[in-house]
Amino acid sequence: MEQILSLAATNLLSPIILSFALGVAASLARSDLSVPEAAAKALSIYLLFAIGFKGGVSVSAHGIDVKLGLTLLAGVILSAVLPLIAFALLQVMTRLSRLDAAAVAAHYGSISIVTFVAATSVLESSGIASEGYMVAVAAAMEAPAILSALWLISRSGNGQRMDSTLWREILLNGSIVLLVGAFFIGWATGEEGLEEISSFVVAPFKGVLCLFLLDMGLVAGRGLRERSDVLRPGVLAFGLLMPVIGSLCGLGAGLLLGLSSGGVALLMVLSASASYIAVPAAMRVALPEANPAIYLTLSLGVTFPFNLTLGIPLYVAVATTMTGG
Amino acid sequence: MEQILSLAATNLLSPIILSFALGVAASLARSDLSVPEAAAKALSIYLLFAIGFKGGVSVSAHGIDVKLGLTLLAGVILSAVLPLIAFALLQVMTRLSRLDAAAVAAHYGSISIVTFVAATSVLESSGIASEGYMVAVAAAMEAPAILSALWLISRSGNGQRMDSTLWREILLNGSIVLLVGAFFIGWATGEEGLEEISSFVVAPFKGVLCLFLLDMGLVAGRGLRERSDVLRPGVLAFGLLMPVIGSLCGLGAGLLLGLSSGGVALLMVLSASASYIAVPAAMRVALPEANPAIYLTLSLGVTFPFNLTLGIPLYVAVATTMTGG
Amino acid sequence: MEQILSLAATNLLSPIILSFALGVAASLARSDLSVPEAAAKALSIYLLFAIGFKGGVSVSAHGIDVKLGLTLLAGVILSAVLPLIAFALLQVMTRLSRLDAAAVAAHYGSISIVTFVAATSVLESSGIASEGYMVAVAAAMEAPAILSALWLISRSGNGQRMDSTLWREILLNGSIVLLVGAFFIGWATGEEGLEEISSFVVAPFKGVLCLFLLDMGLVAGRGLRERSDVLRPGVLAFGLLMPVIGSLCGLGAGLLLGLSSGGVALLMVLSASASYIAVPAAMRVALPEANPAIYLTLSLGVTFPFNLTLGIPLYVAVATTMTGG
Amino acid sequence: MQTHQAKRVEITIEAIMQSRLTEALLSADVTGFTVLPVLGGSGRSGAWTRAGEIGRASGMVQVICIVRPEKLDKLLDAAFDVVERHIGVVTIVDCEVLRAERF
Amino acid sequence: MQTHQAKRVEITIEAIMQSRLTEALLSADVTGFTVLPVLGGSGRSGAWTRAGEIGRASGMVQVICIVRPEKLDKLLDAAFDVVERHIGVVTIVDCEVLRAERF
Amino acid sequence: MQTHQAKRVEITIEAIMQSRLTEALLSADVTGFTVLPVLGGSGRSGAWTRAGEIGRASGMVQVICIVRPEKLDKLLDAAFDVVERHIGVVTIVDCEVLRAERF
Ligand SMILES: Nc1ncnc2c1ncn2[C@@H]1O[C@H](COP(=O)(O)O)[C@@H](O)[C@H]1O
Ligand SMILES: Nc1ncnc2c1ncn2[C@@H]1O[C@H](COP(=O)(O)O)[C@@H](O)[C@H]1O
Ligand SMILES: Nc1ncnc2c1ncn2[C@@H]1O[C@H](COP(=O)(O)O)[C@@H](O)[C@H]1O
Ligand code: NA
Ligand code: NA
Ligand code: NA
Repeated sequence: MEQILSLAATNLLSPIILSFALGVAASLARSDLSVPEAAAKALSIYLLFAIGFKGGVSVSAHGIDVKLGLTLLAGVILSAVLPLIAFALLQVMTRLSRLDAAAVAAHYGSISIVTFVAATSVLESSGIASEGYMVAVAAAMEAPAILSALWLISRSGNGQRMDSTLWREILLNGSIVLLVGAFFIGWATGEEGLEEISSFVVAPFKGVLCLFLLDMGLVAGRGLRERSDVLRPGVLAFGLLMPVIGSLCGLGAGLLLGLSSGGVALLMVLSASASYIAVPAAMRVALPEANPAIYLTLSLGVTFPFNLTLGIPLYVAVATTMTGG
Repeated sequence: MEQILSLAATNLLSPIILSFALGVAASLARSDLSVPEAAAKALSIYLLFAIGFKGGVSVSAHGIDVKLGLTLLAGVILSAVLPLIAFALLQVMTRLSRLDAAAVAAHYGSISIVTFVAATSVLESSGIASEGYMVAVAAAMEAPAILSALWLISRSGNGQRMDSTLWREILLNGSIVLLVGAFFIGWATGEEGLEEISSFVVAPFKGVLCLFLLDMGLVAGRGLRERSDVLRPGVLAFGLLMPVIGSLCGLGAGLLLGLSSGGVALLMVLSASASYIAVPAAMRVALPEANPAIYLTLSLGVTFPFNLTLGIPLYVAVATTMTGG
Repeated sequence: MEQILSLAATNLLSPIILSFALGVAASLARSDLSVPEAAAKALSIYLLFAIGFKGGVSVSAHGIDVKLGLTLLAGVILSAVLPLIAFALLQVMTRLSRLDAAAVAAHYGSISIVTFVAATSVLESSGIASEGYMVAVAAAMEAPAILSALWLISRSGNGQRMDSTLWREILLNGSIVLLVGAFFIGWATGEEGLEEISSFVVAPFKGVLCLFLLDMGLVAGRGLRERSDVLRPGVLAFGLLMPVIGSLCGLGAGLLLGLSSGGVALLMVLSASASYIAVPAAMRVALPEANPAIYLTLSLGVTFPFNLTLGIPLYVAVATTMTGG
Repeated sequence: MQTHQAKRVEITIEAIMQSRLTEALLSADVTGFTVLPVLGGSGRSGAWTRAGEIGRASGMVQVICIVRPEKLDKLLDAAFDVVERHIGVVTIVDCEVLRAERF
Repeated sequence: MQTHQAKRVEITIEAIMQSRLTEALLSADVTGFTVLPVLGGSGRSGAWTRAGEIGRASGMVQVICIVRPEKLDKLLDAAFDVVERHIGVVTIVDCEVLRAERF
Repeated sequence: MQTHQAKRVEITIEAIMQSRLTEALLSADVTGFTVLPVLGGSGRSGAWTRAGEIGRASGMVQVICIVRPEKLDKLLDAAFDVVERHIGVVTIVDCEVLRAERF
């Protein structure tokens, strides 16, 4: 418990979290502070490239784990199953329509790569090692949740448009391609490659993350300011409860797989986090009648800040305790 | 005197100043070199974040000075009073209308954060210490000048629109919020936080400043090329004289407050510098009839380059001499 | 031979080349991965500034070589003569109209600065020194080729518009001004200036190059996907043969001038590379009837990747062998 | 396809005045509009381009409102109040729309 | 100067639907169009701005097609199929064009 | 509110030709215009998008001029000279303007 609290305190006072808080505060105060769209996208390209590359280098250093395949499979299953749990929970806790509930559920099966990045940086500061291939697992967990949600909807007789174009858009969306591509580049070039570009991908990483989270805070705060009316008590409670449930599923899977304590923590983080880029885009195409205000506010305005501030230290503490790490 | 000259020479031959000169030259030669708007804004976000953060870290290291409050107050007073001096001077030296004169005056009471940043980098190279909270003083000096200028206009019976929205826009403009926010983040996380992100906020700082000043040079040069007809002799002379007068006011205040030599120099720089972002925006809303060509060309095309090249070394030399530093 | 192969292998497995390959692959797979226009332009500003600056610093360290003037002259002549060779070759190898052939020829006389940058980074990794003023030679080789191509067209009686505005646009285009300007800044500030900003212009350089080449790969791949129908066998063969011929001309000139092995390699690279920014823009104005799909696909989709992957190691190996380096 | 008569109003105005304009529109019951970025322009107060600016003071935007004809006058009154003292241009074009129930 | 009658159709639609719209246009033999960026807007589904978005889900674009009058109906049918279930606005304006052979 | 008849001319043209076009406009006494960015498009010379470009050769912009009806012919002549050999589209729409003294 003490460990959790101290980790949480350190986490809360890191420049990374405070930058996010600054963004939220600026938005709520209606400041015109904003990060240009192109700059925000450039920062995310940097983060995806760096995290993928470093994951690949780490795999090249430690060799492929026999667990790689199993962990990928576990990720896919988690991503597919979590929406079912989320959907059931939403039916019980909220009065959302089946359509809105299915759309929200898709977000919670999928993942938030920034939450993952923030977690890796906490692990690093605490000196806790993790499997390099977890970035590949993150990529694998993006899409299956969408399929589950659409299946939920089709069962209830609602039509939806799931064409091959959309499949390509989801599976080859820029974030996945960049993350996986950088992972393979890191794997292929190894420590030598890392040496060449480490003053780009390693040294300034945390600082870039600060600015990116500043922007995330601005967007999340703006969403809360403008759309917080969708956050009825039941919906809000779901946004705080679901990540905890997700993390427990991730914990179970991680322990079964025998991952390192860092690996378990990251699988918990992935399961606990909710998408706010890939899945909303897919939902706009496939379920345009679902209300974006609900899923965006929940995912970006509630679950993301919860994971960033309290969730990550909690998951890390639980993972290290349970793995005896 | 020798010291001034040598400092000026070093300053003039630094990559930072030469980058600005390159920008001016490229614009005057009508090259199509340009920095994309989003990139320029991203650079300024970086600079504000870094300078605010480092200021906060320095305060956390040296503890709060009893002088913090007094210096903030002095800054506010300087910002409010300098427009009155500027306005009187403009009435004497130029034939600008009262409206244009008041608009120009507002700019000279407020500050240019890039001039401030350039000055801190000169101080650093020369190994002269300064109070970390000077960035907070910079933030405090942005707005009061606008109030003074509007008061000047309302006295002469001219109507103007100063609504609460405008007040919020001025006080919570992105630059102020980011600067002050980063200052508090730096203060809260201290040396430990700095260590985490120093390879982002410290190492590449001067290089980023070069690119930013390249862009400033491009914009300033373009303004000079297109709008230099507003620079009648009297107006031009004002643009060179006013910063010197401002710096003397800053010198007086700094000595009275007993600031360090670096602190005195920075207060001189703040008083000498003129706004070209926050105040022009406020003037477009509150005094749309005032001619932007005049105040933008003066502030960005005359006073900014003067301070950057000759002003800063002069102010630093005077400050170190007068404080016996 | 062995040396070539090993250099080629190292080159092919560097993060830089793999990033380019990732971009091409993502485009061909129709992923929506893209680098925002403003970010790509910002990266190119960084690269031009850094490469120019470092070239200037190196000149300031080693003093001006008596060969500087001669090498510049050689560059201008190469740029002017290569289009004539290219044009003749196109007449023989392809069925392009005279107009299209002249437009393509202009591209091959001019240069690709990114190919040059990639080559300097290969030289650096291999510890091969080169003349710092080669960046000035690169700048000098941008424009003459355009004149030659327009002369070819005017001979065949075709009208074209070559006004003074276009001349200014070509000679003072942003890339040239920035490259040459940064070169002079580096020269003026020397090692001292480099120290000030080396953690900006040196440390992250290769990493930035990776992201830039990722974007180049995306654009090149997109061009290949959409416009590869213009790549008739003859045209394609030209795109692979011409760089080799160009490099041989560069080799001859470099040996005559007595450049260092690195300098010879860079002159080969410049002669072998084809423009895809400055020349296409000039062609759109002066020869709007020429088909951009042909020259863009050839230059960016064929010759650029060829040089990047196989050309550079080949040229470096030949240059070191021939200079006995 | 069934279409309906409407008016398309395009207002080019300084970016800094955008929020004031859209608030005025809302207060005139105009709840639908689209904002386009503007790269540059020229008028009585001279030429400008986005590349030549620092900060947000002088950039412009274009606000497009599609309204039923009977709402036009109220819209123009509201817009005029805001653009009156500022630089900017207002044009009105007759148009047809699909899905008229939206306007 | 000789001009010709044409129709100018402007479709404001979610960016994520752009490729679907342009494919529908192509399949209706509309091969010419221009896409403009949109900074923000407001409508029945609320207000949004590009600065307030993460990712590409909710940004919008404006697609402009100039067509001969006789092609209009086919174009509108094709466009309607795409915008039907989505947010978005379609306006049609009478215009004149130079170089009519291009349309 | 009092409005006046005018013509709204929209010229879509390669970015590299923009300065030549606006100079031609100025020489035809057209001193007011607004330039909008263009994200992409499609026409007889194929499709392009801003994301798929390096450099400035093939990007496009849209130049909008609002003029009094009697100035239209001179404007079109000037514009045609520039667009003639280049890709690009010119449309003309009847519109009404506020504050006619500005045009
Ligand atoms: N006749 C016009 N046609 C199109 N846009 C115009 C016109 N006049 C002015 N503008 C736009 O409105 C801005 C301000 O115009 P002005 O108030 O005349 O300086 C210009 O920068 C243009 O963007
Ligand atoms: N009356 C209107 N005039 C102009 N643009 C509109 C109008 N109504 C809606 N829009 C645009 O279409 C988007 C979606 O509208 P809606 O479907 O009503 O939420 C808005 O964000 C606006 O960009
Ligand atoms: N019918 C059209 N409607 C709207 N824009 C068009 C049309 N035709 C061409 N364009 C625009 O003009 C550009 C060049 O057209 P083109 O000269 O036909 O290749 C295209 O990329 C479009 O942006
Ligand atoms: Na999840
Ligand atoms: Na001041
Ligand atoms: Na060449």
